[in-house]
Amino acid sequence: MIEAYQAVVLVPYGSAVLLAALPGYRVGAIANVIASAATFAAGLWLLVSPQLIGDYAIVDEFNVVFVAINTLVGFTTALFSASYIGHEIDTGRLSPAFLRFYHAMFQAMMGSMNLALIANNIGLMWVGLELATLITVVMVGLYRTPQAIEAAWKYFILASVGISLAFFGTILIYLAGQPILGEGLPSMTWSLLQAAAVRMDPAILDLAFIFLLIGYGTKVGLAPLHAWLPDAHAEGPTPISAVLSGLLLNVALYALLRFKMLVAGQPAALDPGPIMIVMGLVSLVFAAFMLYQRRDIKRFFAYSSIEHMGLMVFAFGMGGPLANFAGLLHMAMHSLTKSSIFFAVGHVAQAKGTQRFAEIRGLSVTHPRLAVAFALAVLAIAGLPPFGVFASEFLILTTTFARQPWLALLPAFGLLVGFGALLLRLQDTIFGEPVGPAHRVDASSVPMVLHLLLVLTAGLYLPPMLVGWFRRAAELLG
Amino acid sequence: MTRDLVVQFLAQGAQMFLVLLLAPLAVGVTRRVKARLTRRRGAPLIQGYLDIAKLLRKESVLAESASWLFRTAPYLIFALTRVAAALVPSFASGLMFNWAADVVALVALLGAARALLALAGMDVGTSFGGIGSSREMMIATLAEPAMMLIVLTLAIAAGTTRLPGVADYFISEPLAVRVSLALSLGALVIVALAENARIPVDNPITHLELTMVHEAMVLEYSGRHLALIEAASMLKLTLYLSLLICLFAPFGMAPASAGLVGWLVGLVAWTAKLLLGAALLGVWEVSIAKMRVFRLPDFVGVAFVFAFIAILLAYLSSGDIG
Amino acid sequence: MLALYASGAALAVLAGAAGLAILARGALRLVYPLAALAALALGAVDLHVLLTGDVLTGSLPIGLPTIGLRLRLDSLSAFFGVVINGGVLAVSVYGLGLDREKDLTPRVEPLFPLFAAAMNLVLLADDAYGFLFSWELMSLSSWALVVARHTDPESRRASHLYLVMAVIGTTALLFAFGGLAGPAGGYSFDTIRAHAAQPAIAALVLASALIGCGSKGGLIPLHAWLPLAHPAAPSHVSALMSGVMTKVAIYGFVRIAFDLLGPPAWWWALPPIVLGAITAVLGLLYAVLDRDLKRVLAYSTIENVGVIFVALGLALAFRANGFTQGAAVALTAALLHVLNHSWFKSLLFLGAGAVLHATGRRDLDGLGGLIRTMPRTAIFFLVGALAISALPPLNGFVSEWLLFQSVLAGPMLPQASLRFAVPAIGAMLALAAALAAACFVRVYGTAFLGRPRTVEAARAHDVPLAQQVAMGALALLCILGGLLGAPLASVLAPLVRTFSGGMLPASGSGPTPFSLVAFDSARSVYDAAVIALFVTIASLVTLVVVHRVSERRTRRGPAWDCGFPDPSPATQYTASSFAQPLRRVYGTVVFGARETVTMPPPGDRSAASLQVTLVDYSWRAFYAAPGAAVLRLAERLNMLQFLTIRRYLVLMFAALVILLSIAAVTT
Amino acid sequence: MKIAYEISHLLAGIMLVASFALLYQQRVGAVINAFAAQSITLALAVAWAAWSEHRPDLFITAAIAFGLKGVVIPLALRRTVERLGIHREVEKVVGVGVALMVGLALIGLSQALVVKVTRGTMGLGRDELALALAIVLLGFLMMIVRRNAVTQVVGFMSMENGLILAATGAQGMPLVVEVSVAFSVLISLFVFAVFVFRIRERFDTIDIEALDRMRGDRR
Repeated sequence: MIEAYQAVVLVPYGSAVLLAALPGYRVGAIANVIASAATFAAGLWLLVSPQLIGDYAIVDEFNVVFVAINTLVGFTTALFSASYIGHEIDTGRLSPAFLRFYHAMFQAMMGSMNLALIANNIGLMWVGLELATLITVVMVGLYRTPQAIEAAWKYFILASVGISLAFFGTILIYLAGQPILGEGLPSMTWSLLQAAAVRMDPAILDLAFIFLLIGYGTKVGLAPLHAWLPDAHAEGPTPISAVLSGLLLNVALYALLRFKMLVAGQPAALDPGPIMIVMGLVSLVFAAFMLYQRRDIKRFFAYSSIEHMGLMVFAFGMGGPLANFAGLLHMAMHSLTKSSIFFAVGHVAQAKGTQRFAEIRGLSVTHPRLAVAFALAVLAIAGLPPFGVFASEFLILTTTFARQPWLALLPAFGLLVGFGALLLRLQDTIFGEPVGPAHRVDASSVPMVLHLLLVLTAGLYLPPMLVGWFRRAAELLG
Repeated sequence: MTRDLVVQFLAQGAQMFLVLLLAPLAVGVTRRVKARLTRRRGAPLIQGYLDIAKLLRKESVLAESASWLFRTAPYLIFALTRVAAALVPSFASGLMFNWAADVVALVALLGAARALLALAGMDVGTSFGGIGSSREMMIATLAEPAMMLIVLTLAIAAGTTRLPGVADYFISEPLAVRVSLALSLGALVIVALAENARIPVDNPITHLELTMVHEAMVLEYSGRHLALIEAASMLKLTLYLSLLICLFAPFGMAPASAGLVGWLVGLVAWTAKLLLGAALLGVWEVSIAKMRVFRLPDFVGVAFVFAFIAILLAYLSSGDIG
Repeated sequence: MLALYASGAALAVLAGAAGLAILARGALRLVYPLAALAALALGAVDLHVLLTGDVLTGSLPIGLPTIGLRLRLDSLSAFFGVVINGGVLAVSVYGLGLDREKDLTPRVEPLFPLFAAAMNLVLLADDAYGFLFSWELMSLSSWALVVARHTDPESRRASHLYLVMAVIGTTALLFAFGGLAGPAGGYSFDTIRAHAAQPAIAALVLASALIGCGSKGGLIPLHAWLPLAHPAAPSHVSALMSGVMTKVAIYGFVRIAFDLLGPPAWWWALPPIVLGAITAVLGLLYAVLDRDLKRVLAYSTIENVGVIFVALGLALAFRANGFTQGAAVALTAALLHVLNHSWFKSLLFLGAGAVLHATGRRDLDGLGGLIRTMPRTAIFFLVGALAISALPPLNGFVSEWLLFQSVLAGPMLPQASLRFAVPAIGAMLALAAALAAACFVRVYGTAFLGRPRTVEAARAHDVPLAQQVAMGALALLCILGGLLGAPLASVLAPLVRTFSGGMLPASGSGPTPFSLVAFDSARSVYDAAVIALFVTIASLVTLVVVHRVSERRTRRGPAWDCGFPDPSPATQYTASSFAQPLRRVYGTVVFGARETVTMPPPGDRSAASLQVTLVDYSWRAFYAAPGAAVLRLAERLNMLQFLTIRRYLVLMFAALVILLSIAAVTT
Repeated sequence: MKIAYEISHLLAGIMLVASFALLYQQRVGAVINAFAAQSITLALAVAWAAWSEHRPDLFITAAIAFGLKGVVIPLALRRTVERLGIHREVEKVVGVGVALMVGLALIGLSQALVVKVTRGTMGLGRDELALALAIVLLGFLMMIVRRNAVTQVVGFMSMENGLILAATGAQGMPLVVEVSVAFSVLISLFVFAVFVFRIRERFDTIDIEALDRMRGDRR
């Protein structure tokens, strides 16, 4: 009998193989949706199924939520891409063969991410994450335009270096654990390592954490390791941008947090908090300023993703139940909101036939409904009520101010600078006299609306179950 | 009890009537003094009465562009000034109406009259009306802060802003001659000159267009309306004179519960002081020239400085600071 | 409890109206009737609470986990609720008169009830999250209203600045509540009340609160958005923003400084007093020099907010020194001014809206003579103008009088800094009052009096009945509020006692029930009713007498104008020329005003020209400079987008090596 | 056991020297040779570890290291170089001297870091860890001080040699073989990419400076 945690990995991998075999992109698209739905079901099943700490897999409050979000966004993205990608065929940007490849890769990527999430083995986690990364590299290059190839190439090189560094960190963790837990599997099993952290050698842990921070931080998109992120978002297919921002960054951060917990378990070791605070703030402020000069709408929102990852890393660096809770909440809210933004951007790009801000004007005149949805999504990511991001930013800023008033000024400054840019772009795109063509949009708006509804609900009411998970996860994070 | 009330009421009525009655005389005195000092015979003392009577006899000519506001304003202005005048203790303090408002309200009432006059000046839509109104309002912005500081000094000294209270305080200790009070007296005099459009702020007898302030506002008025405006400005002058008197030379003023005799004494004293003040005004006006409009800030600024110093001194004399 | 349900229902109605209007264009016309009904209900509940003084509390399982959404309607929120819903009611009635085809747009109507609901929610909220949630919702909905005329780049600029400033303010409030709640995160207000903050934290909280509420209320230098945003919105919305939303800002400050922050220290008083006084004077100087009718009104809003902050500051000072009666006088002054300003500012903005609707113009120099073309509006506007100029016996003067009384009591304060601040403050307030009179004489004189300067002004017509009713009601309130100042004050007495510890002498202590008494009747009394009575009697008597004794005949003729009248309306004094003396006296100091006259040489027939240049220093310092700095920095950093892969690797390598060296040196 | 340790230690040392050679070499050909030498040394080290610690699976890793990185890839790179006709010197960002100085500093850094590790707390000798760390850092340095794609690929591969060394050194670490396989796949991708881009002529040179012309958002 297959278990839920196995299902979330095996279903996508299986369907990846299947999709690779399926001819005809329409069928493939539908199959992709079905497979993602199945994975989503498995994710929900995982939510209700009991916790487990096995040799290879772990299921605790910390990662069930991630798996749930992962599978959910995977599902909605599949929905979106099913209605969206056909357009790419029509415009001749993709050939059916590539689309087949795309669908297979999509499932493989989902599987790898889930693998990284539920892995109790730091090696396995590494493998899953890097697999997902490499697949997205290929996806980014899908359009095979010079820009796409270059973005993929940049992504590929930076990511590979990150991979290597992360692996070195993993080796070091093993080295730290091996004398206590003995040779072999145990000293790579996360749960055991966590328990033994106190007796580990602080110096090695320091070394390990630094390599892991740089390695996985590259995938989180922390400045100055972020360079691949904007181009990858801008040049890849829109559904992939949604998945990158909504999921891959989260999974990388998840890995980072696991190791933070580990290092924090050894008081003698370097305190990861301040390092994460600094890197988070750097990313946050830097990305906020970078928003002003953007001309490409997808690259714009890619930078906003960097900004928000920075905020999360800052929050987790602050630590403590409240900040961790807020960080987790922000993580969930951001992946939902940002993916919905990329869906909306996909619509906009179809409506105006361009990704350049300069050619997008007066949407509220030509496409009122789309304009409203887009505006709501952007305002949501900007941290305005009644959306969930407001709740998380409220918690982060208030608790920071309560603990270190002057430190709180920096994230606030970054967010405000970013907000100025967001609002400027929002107004320019949806207001004013419309320019350029106004095509009909045939992509489905269900995923976008669904995400917005979820974020809205979270802003008004957080279900106790969710709160419970987050709270205990926050305790685990210390 | 009721008899008391009746007496009080009569006293109040008498006061209002007397102020109205004496106002033109005061103006006449000022003009006469000025005439004599400039080697002219000058108009008779009762000229003020004659002017008003003449104006009342004439028909009033309204500009086509004049609205209802233009016609109603004179009555309101006159009424407001008159009520304000009734608030100032003249020959007796603590008359039945004096309590109804304090200095702040008094200033505000005059301000209301001024605003109405300025509006009336703009109503017809001529350039001169505009000049007058804008300058009048500008001068007010200079005068009111100084006035506020004077009131503050009084409040510090006498512990009240009700005129009867202040008057009683100064009656009760007549020797309360303090530097701060002298200074605020100077300030109040300057403010009074500004408020009543006297030299050097404004020249009441000029009709040289560009130097007019008050006259420019009322340029379009004629007949009964003009009569009311003139009467109002005379009242205002009297009001300020008796304000100065009641604040800085209250001796002889009858206290709240004085009998008929006391009132008569007070009346005589007040009339004398009033006319003396008017005469002094005349002397002042011949001894100084009218200023250019944009030198006024300096002139009224002096009042402001006086009043401010007065307050600081009041703090000192009232003892501890901080 | 029932009342709470009632208000909940009313809020639901508002939300429903919004929803309807979003869904169906036909439903747009339902918005204003529903909004009016809801406002009526809410106002009734608030009034009930204010009069009975009982406190309604409730909580909903939404909002932050474990805290939930706490609701509380005490006398303070009830009072502000009365203010707000009064405004909303008037504006909704005004909205009934809007032209269904032309004026009702899906960009305005759906957001109007949302805006109203958000403002009410701010008052109801009893926990930090709920408060800030609805606060920000208020900003958001009003932002959408400001940008309703989105094709106009100016209004886009205004709305951008507005929302950015609003979010800055909200961030400041986030800090304030963060400091109040403490690291434990006790976000509900009763938890906050339970423990007072340490002085250091209190200082930070107060500063943040001042920034947060000041930026919403338009405290200089946080004001710049207000004169841009308020006029940009449709006029009835401007009325709501200026007359009502600024009061929500005041509410926030009162709630934090008088309620949540615990017993005050005397120095808390200084920032609000000083900033408020500066704001009062500068706001009006801006106003008297501006030529746009609605912008003038917006600037005068800034002034009034400044005045209110001065009063609040004085109340804090008195209360901190245990001089509760002074605190009571100052607080009453503040609250009454909140009420009065909401009335006459709404009235004036509605009047401006009527003018705009009738003539299509907002520039004062393009109007004139409206007193004949739209007589009713002219009367209402006149009442508003006189009231806002703080002239007796209208309502503006009541609060002004009380404020002056509290200033006059200032010398009793022990702290030297406060005692020496007091005279300066008093002088500045007096200056502000005089400037207000000048400003509104100017506005009324150029817009309504004189002769029409343009065809539009000449062709103007009065507005529909509903709008006249709205304005008339407000004008009536301005008059009644002036006459019944004392009874109003005694209604507020319990509320004032709760938050200042003292109260005014009971309304019986004065000579008549209408006489307003500060401290005691021997010190200072103001009896509006009696004065008004005497003025009326006096003017009637004068009328009768004069008509009896004088020549009755009245002839219409051309204006005299010293003998050479000019029929052209261009010869009238314009708003700019009216402002000239004030510009010469004050503008040269405050705005570095310079006039350059270019006079053609004799014989040259070309026109002479007068150039006036003003410099807005606060804009330069607080807006232009930082904005430019951000953009410049953004440009500098932008090169990081265009590095080569190798350089990115260098960055990565540098990060790695730096961290490693940190690890190497730390033991 | 002593001797086993000495030998593995010696081999690791040789690898480090090879890294320095990589940094030092001027010509592409020589760089490739140096890399081949390093890879073969790695193969020996791994094989020795497999033999001395009786972990036969490691022989696979050794074989891969020898076959792929010792022979195939160097040859492939040679052919590429000949094709592209870049026999000229590789233009560097900094001079050899500076590069060597930085390299020494990096070794010092890795020493300083490892010294803090209390002796005997791990399966791997401290100095061996230090060597691996140094090799990794030197590889990274190699990637950023050279402008030419081939040399950058080489830098990456020597970095990865360091990783494999550490991994095999860590006694009983699972998945080493799999990972080494994964890495070789990754590397082949690298080389392949260079090839592909060359063949497709999407980029007129493989000089990375020119490779990213558009660099995002310039449009």
